[in-house]
Amino acid sequence: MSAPILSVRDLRTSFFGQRGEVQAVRGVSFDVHPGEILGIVGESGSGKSITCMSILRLLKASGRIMGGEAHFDGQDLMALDQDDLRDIRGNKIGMIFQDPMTSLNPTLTVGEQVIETILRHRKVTRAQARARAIELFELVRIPSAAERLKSYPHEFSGGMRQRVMIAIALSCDPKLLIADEPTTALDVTIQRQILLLLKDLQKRLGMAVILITHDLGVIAEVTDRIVVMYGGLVMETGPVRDLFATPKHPYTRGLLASVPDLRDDTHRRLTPIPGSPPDMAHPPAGCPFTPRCPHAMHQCAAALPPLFGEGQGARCWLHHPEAPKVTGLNEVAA
Amino acid sequence: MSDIAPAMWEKLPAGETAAIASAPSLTYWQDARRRLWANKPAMAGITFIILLILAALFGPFFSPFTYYDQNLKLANIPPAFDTYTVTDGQGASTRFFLNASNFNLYEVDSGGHVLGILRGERKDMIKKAQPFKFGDQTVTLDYSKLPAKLVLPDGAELRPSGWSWNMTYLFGTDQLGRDVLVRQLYGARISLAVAFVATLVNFFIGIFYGGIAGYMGGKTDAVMMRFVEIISTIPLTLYVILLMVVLNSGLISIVIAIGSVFWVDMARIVRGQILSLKQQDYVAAARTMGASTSRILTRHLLPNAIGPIIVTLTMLIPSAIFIESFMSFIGLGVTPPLASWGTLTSEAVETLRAYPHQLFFPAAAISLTMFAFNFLGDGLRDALDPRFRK
Amino acid sequence: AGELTYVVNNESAKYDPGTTAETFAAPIIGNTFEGLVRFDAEGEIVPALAASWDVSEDGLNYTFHLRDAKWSDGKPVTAGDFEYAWKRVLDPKTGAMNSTMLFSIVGAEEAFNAPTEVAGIAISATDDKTLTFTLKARVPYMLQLLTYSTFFPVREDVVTADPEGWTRKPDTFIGTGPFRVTEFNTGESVVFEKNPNYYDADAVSLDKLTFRLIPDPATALAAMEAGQVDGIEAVPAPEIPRLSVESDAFMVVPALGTTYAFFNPHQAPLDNLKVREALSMAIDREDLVEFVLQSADLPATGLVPPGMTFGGKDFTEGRDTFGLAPTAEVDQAKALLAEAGYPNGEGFPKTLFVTYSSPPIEKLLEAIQQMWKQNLNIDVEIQATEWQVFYPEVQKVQYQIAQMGWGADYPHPMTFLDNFVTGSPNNLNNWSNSDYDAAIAAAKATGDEAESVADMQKAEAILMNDHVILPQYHRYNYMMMSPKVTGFWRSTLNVPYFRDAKIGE
Amino acid sequence: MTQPLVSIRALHKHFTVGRNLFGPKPILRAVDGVDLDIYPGETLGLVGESGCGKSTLARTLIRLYQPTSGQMLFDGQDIATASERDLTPFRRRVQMIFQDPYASLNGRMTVRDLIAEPLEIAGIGTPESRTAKVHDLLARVGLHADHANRFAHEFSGGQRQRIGIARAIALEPDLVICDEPISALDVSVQAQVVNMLEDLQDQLGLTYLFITHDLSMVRHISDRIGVMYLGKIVELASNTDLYRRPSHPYTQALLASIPVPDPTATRPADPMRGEIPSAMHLPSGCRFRTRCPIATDLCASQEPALKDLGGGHLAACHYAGDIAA
Amino acid sequence: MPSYILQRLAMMLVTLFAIVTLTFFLMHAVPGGPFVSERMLAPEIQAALDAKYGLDQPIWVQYLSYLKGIATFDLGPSFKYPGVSVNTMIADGLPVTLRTGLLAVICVIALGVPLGIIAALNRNKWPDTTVMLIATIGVAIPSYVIATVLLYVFALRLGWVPTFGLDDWRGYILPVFALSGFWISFVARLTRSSLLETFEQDYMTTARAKGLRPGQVLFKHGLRNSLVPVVTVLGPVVANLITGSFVIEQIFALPGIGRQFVLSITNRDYTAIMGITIFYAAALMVMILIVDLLYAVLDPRIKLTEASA
Ligand SMILES: Nc1ncnc2c1ncn2[C@@H]1O[C@H](COP(=O)(O)OP(=O)(O)OP(=O)(O)O)[C@@H](O)[C@H]1O
Ligand SMILES: Nc1ncnc2c1ncn2[C@@H]1O[C@H](COP(=O)(O)OP(=O)(O)OP(=O)(O)O)[C@@H](O)[C@H]1O
Ligand SMILES: [Mg+2]
Ligand SMILES: [Mg+2]
Repeated sequence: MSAPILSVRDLRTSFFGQRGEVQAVRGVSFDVHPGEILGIVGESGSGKSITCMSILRLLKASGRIMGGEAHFDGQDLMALDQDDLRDIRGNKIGMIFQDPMTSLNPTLTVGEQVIETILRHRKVTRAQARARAIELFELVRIPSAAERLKSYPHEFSGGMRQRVMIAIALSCDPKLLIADEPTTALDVTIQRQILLLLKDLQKRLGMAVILITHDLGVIAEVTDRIVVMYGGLVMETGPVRDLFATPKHPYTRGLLASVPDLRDDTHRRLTPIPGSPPDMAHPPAGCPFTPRCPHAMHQCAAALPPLFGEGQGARCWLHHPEAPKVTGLNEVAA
Repeated sequence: MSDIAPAMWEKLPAGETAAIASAPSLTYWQDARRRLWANKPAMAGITFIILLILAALFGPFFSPFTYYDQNLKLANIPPAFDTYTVTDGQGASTRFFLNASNFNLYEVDSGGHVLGILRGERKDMIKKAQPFKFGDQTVTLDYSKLPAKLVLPDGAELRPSGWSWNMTYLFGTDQLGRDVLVRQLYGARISLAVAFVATLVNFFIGIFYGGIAGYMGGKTDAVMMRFVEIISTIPLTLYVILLMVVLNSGLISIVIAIGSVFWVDMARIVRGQILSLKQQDYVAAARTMGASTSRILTRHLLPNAIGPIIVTLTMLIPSAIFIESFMSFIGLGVTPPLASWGTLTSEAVETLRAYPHQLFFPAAAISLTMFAFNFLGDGLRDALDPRFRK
Repeated sequence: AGELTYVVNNESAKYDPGTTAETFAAPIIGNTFEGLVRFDAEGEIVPALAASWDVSEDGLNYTFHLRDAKWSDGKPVTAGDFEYAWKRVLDPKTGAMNSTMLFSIVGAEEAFNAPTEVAGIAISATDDKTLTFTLKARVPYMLQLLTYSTFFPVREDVVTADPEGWTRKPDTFIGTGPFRVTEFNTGESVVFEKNPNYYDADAVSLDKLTFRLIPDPATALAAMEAGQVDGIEAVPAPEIPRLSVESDAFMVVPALGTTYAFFNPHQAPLDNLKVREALSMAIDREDLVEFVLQSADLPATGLVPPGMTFGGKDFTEGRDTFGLAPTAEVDQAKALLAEAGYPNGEGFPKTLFVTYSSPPIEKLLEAIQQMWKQNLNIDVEIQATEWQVFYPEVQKVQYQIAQMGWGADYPHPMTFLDNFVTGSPNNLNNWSNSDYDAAIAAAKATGDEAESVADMQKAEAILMNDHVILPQYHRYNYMMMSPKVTGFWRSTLNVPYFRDAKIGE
Repeated sequence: MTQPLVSIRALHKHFTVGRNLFGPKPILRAVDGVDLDIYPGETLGLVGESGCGKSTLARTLIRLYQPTSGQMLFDGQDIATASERDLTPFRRRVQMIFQDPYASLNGRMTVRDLIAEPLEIAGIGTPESRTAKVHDLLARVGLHADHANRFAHEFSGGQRQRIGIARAIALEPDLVICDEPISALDVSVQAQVVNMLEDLQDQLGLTYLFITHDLSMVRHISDRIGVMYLGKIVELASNTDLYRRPSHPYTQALLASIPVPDPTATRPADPMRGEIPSAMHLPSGCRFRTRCPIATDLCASQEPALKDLGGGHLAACHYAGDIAA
Repeated sequence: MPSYILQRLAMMLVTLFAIVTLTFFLMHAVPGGPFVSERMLAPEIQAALDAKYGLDQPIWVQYLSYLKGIATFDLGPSFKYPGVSVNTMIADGLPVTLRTGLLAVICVIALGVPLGIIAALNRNKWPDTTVMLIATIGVAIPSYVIATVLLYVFALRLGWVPTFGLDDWRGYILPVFALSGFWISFVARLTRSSLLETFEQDYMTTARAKGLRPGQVLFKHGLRNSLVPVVTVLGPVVANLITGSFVIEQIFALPGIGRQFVLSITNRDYTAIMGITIFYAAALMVMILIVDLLYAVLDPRIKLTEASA
């Protein structure tokens, strides 16, 4: 396997407010290889977005990166000076934010917001940038592209804004695209087209993608490997097929079980994971999933488990050699 | 191989992990108050303002002087001075200082208390000199060349023996020999009252007027804003003169005058803010909940416009203080011998060169108060905006 | 030769010598116009456009013989110009503010009130060089009066061409004085040059004279001290002690003016003579001057200021002090107040002292207020309002005490004393005393100067002994003029004369 | 059949867009003739292309937008033209969950205030009882009572959405308009929320208008589903009908595009081609024809009306009956 | 938009009419008159003057004839300055006032906004503290004190600038500074507070994520969204500055209309009061219209028709 284009090691991010420290990300490590689509799934509030923002050092004033490294293309983004970092942002690394409503500047036309990115990183004329913007709008399937360049964000539907965000992120053919729920507001036909577009870019340009989504269908369809996060930690990681076939972490298992089955007409009640996620202002000492875990052991509450296993790793005490066996998790069903 | 006790692999009983104790729920205002209390500069500001109010209310009781008691002979005395000592043949020594702007000598004791003016002999108008007798000693004040100097009979210049704060009049005296400190404390009453009224008016008229105009938009806004234009163009002086004729002088009239015109800037700013804020989705959300206009204004729009509101509010306070002094000039404000910070300042501008202390103290008082208000305002703004964190 | 810049603090709205009554116009009119006679530096009447004059025995008929003088545009000055100018003032349509000054001429008042009577005005130019007029009654100060701008000639052709606007344009502002205007820069400056057609042009040295308007005396002083101007009209009061010792440009010019307040003798408690006297006695005028004004002004115990001499003797020399003194007479004042029914100020009704908005005056009143409080234990409230509000109220005589003052129109005691004659428009406290009226009438009627002076002094005594005014101080003007300038003088009527000014090294 | 709770007829909402100093501004037909009935107690799913006017329809229905034309009845009351004052009872009975959780939460209010606001407006309870209710609601949407003191910006996207949901159900309204309420949530929370919504519906007889892109979820939760395309409803059917017998080519395309949470599944290549028309320049005839695999000349000339295919299954396609799978 | 502007202009006329009417009657209700001077006028002279200027007519007759005048853009003759029309008065004073006023406006924008930016960028660090310190003093000390002190220090003590007048460019420095000081401070504070608010918005993060340069982030994305309150105050400020300040014109001896206006009130120069008021009102209303138009430019979500219909 080729060297990773992005290698995140032990990234930790906290927010400091009146209530003290909120540990949003508590030591996240993963690699992304060129031409690979890495999926990140996880509990909402588990730190997926903050992880991505931290990689590009885009936290708001109250947030602080407490430690860790993120090597991109041989450079540690955490140590880079602002100027160099700026040359990377939007250029080599494109980012799609989760909330398209507030992530676009309400006072600039959407076209301008795309064009300025191109002009920033490419030596092109305004007209060329505009042409590129139209091209991008068509790529993300915004109808009447040329005309709608002149629209303001509030004149767009949620999905259209999300597509504008995608267009901005793709405008400079980044080597790495960080896409934070890029298709949540899109209908499936367009979602599919966008995903195919990403796949195409990945193939053609060797673009690597970090794709955060809640849609396990999307994960299944486009990603190569996934990272499952919970409580600011990576709970499980591995190739998507393995993970879907044999989830090794109880949380992953719960997650997969929560999805309604499209083929099912019986209106069966959904099976969510009971309980609620931990409050990161008071992170538990042990595994954060303990209170909701059907297999919780005393050890789980006492200490944070390490990531067990190569290839498909899971941060769960059940994978400790001495742990009792649980069918389907650390013991393959007969 | 492992140091994990086997017992640790026991299953954890359900519900074992106790729910973390939850803090009591705070409303926005409770939360804001808590944050304000925690803001040190804001608290310093509040403390200053409270101390100032207390000083204005009770300070004068502790002073031997009143705001009107004049001692013409001790007019224009500075808050600090160089002292000279002359010892006569009997060994009695006199300490005094020279007021370089009016060429008077004043006797002081060793503690820096002013004892009185020293009466010299006849002035020699040609030589511009005046002899002063201290027992058998004579010192001549020579002001033929400035700065004036004191000359001993042998022609040597008398040098200051030290300097001292003015312990009788800590802030010096004004042009009529009144204690600047006490006058300033009285002035604080009026100026703070004016500032208070201006703030109130801005708060209750300016903010709501602008808020309603901005939120309602359309015809309401058009009519309301035209009314603001009318108010801000009608010559204030004429209006004040008329008020003065109708109401006569006094604090009430100032309150009415300021109250009726002093909110238009605020109204405009608030309206501008509201115009852009009302497009936000949370306003739409509130509307779908059936929130009344007043609720949308007070709970949603105005708190989000707090930044400019507070800046404007703190900026308008000194304006109000000085408008009061302008009104006093026309005849609507305080009546002499009472003074406000505004009138103290404008009076003192005239004597800026000769007696800068008379300007310094009221100007410093206003500035310090403004700092206090600004700290408080900034603190309030931060408290009301949860996104700002240290 | 040379140029000179003189700072004025106020700008006049009207420069028409016939119609204006503004003191601020005086510097401009005084240097561009001359009348029949003028003052010299010593304050003596000297011939101006008139070479000589005759007055009839009874003092009623005046005949002036004009010299060969020219207007600034070169046309000769004729007696007809005077006749036109004076009759213009007597036409109500002209809007002259000082028409009453001419009412002592036979037929003048009648003509003003009924324009058909114009023919009855006893002013005539018997020929180009002779002007005669007849008075209704003797006016002992007639010659002094003639120095006032209302009596200056104006040019019929320019005035009729543009009755309002002729004073606004340099080329129509045609005068008879030593200078003529080259620029009117409203709000900024008036620029003059030497008038080559002036009858005494040789005496005039300055080529260019600029009156620069600097409304703020502090700025003016700064400009003076920075050497940007040559003279300033006034200095800020707090600077007087410093300048008086430090600056050789500083000048103290006596001004024929008295600052006083009216007691309203028709309103309680001031309807009581004893109260008025007590109040007047209880103030320390010396302290006021020394510590409040910090100037060289004179404490006043009478109405008429010093500076007007008759037969070598100042009008005020040896004058009674009317029970007053430069310092406060506390005990006597207290006693009087007790006699009036207010022992130790007890029961003294609420009294209001009204004044116009003027920081120095308000300060003065605050000091007086305090003296009354300290010396008599009475509370008087001060109320300062804008002049335009204050003055109409005072005219209605609806006050208890009102601050006022008077500056002479002409250097004669009558300019002060006439104000208190029954019915005079400036008799702002409606005081009326038949003895006083009689004394004034007698002073005017007699041709004998000493007798007239005695009558006037008698009148002043009547007024002062009734204590209907509270005299405060006699004014001086404090100004600066570069010591390089010689020959400059400022009259007691406040007109700066640059006719003889020269710039030395 | 019961009376519909909401009855919409020929509803139009047009916007003017862009800035044109001179000349008329272009008109965007966001909602362009929608007829829809929502029956009490049912969940009506609304799906459709993004930008097709779902949110606009929802916002018009709740009278955030003034309809351009058309009729809207809620429980017999005309709400298209009613004054804000007359809408007061309506406002209490209808709540909305906004598509954008963050923008719809006032950043100056604590979560407690946000959620208690509808209660306060309705004048329900004391501050203490409201706080208790807030805690209860927070628990229901899977948040901590501790979160009540925080502000919206301190939450992740999904957490914000839960706050919005808690707020909308606080008043136990008759109708909740859910504009993509769950798309920002992770699947387990989605399941929790959907279960909760269903429970509430059972307990309180709520009616939902459920807008979403998640076709699995909409199938799970809805009784009937409407499919919107460019401002119009193109198909409306009960959920089983729709999935079994999609009768509009757009619906078929949609169903074909659903991603399956199974990495091993294979799917046909992109089924949708053609140019996406814009709501500013509607194509002639059928709106979908530019992307429709079976479009004919008829489609270009004539706009198909919704026709009943039986059993309340409506579709707006000339060939609806023929193509139904 | 053009129709909107026309509509607003029409409304301006209505407002102007209201202002004219109110001011006219207010002015006549106030005691005093144009001929009250230092001296008492003889009653017959007062009457003659009143007749000459039509002040003996009933007030509504005067009002109507005044309206007739302004309908033809004739503001009438000054009562106090015979031979001078109010039109000339304004035309004479305006150039000076405009020159200093516009320079002051430029200063307010060119100093106030950048200072606010500097402060916001360095929140709670020394540049912020310094700027806010100065800004606080700048509003706490009135312009006449600032002007007097400046004059004393820079003109007299240091002799760097002339003490009065605008005869060379240095003459502008002090008046312009004294005129703009308060507003620079105000605008700086407002800009700072508004910017800080904007910095917290998500789209600012987006802008940074795009790799935009700090300047682009700040000016294109940050500033523009922060300008609504700044523009709101600037509108009336411009109107105020270009109509002059009595204090500054008085202290620096500038022949502008600000002083003229105050004098016309003290003098009860009726036509001049009206004329300058109308001028000021027009300036203010135009500025406010511009502000409203700018709102829509700055924030496309604000609709003009909303801004005011
Ligand atoms: N400004 C902030 N202040 C305090 N805490 C914050 C702040 N921003 C985020 N958090 C906390 O950080 C944690 C992680 O947030 P993040 O946005 O990364 O979640 P996420 O995994 O992206 O969730 P979602 O799927 O819902 O978007 C959350 O618990 C959130 O409450
Ligand atoms: N305020 C507005 N001004 C102008 N056009 C608008 C406005 N709001 C929405 N539109 C337009 O109306 C159309 C429908 O938008 P709407 O938000 O209803 O779509 P939607 O179906 O909710 O899409 P999504 O699923 O992406 O949220 C879009 O083309 C959008 O650009
Ligand atoms: Mg997220
Ligand atoms: Mg939508």
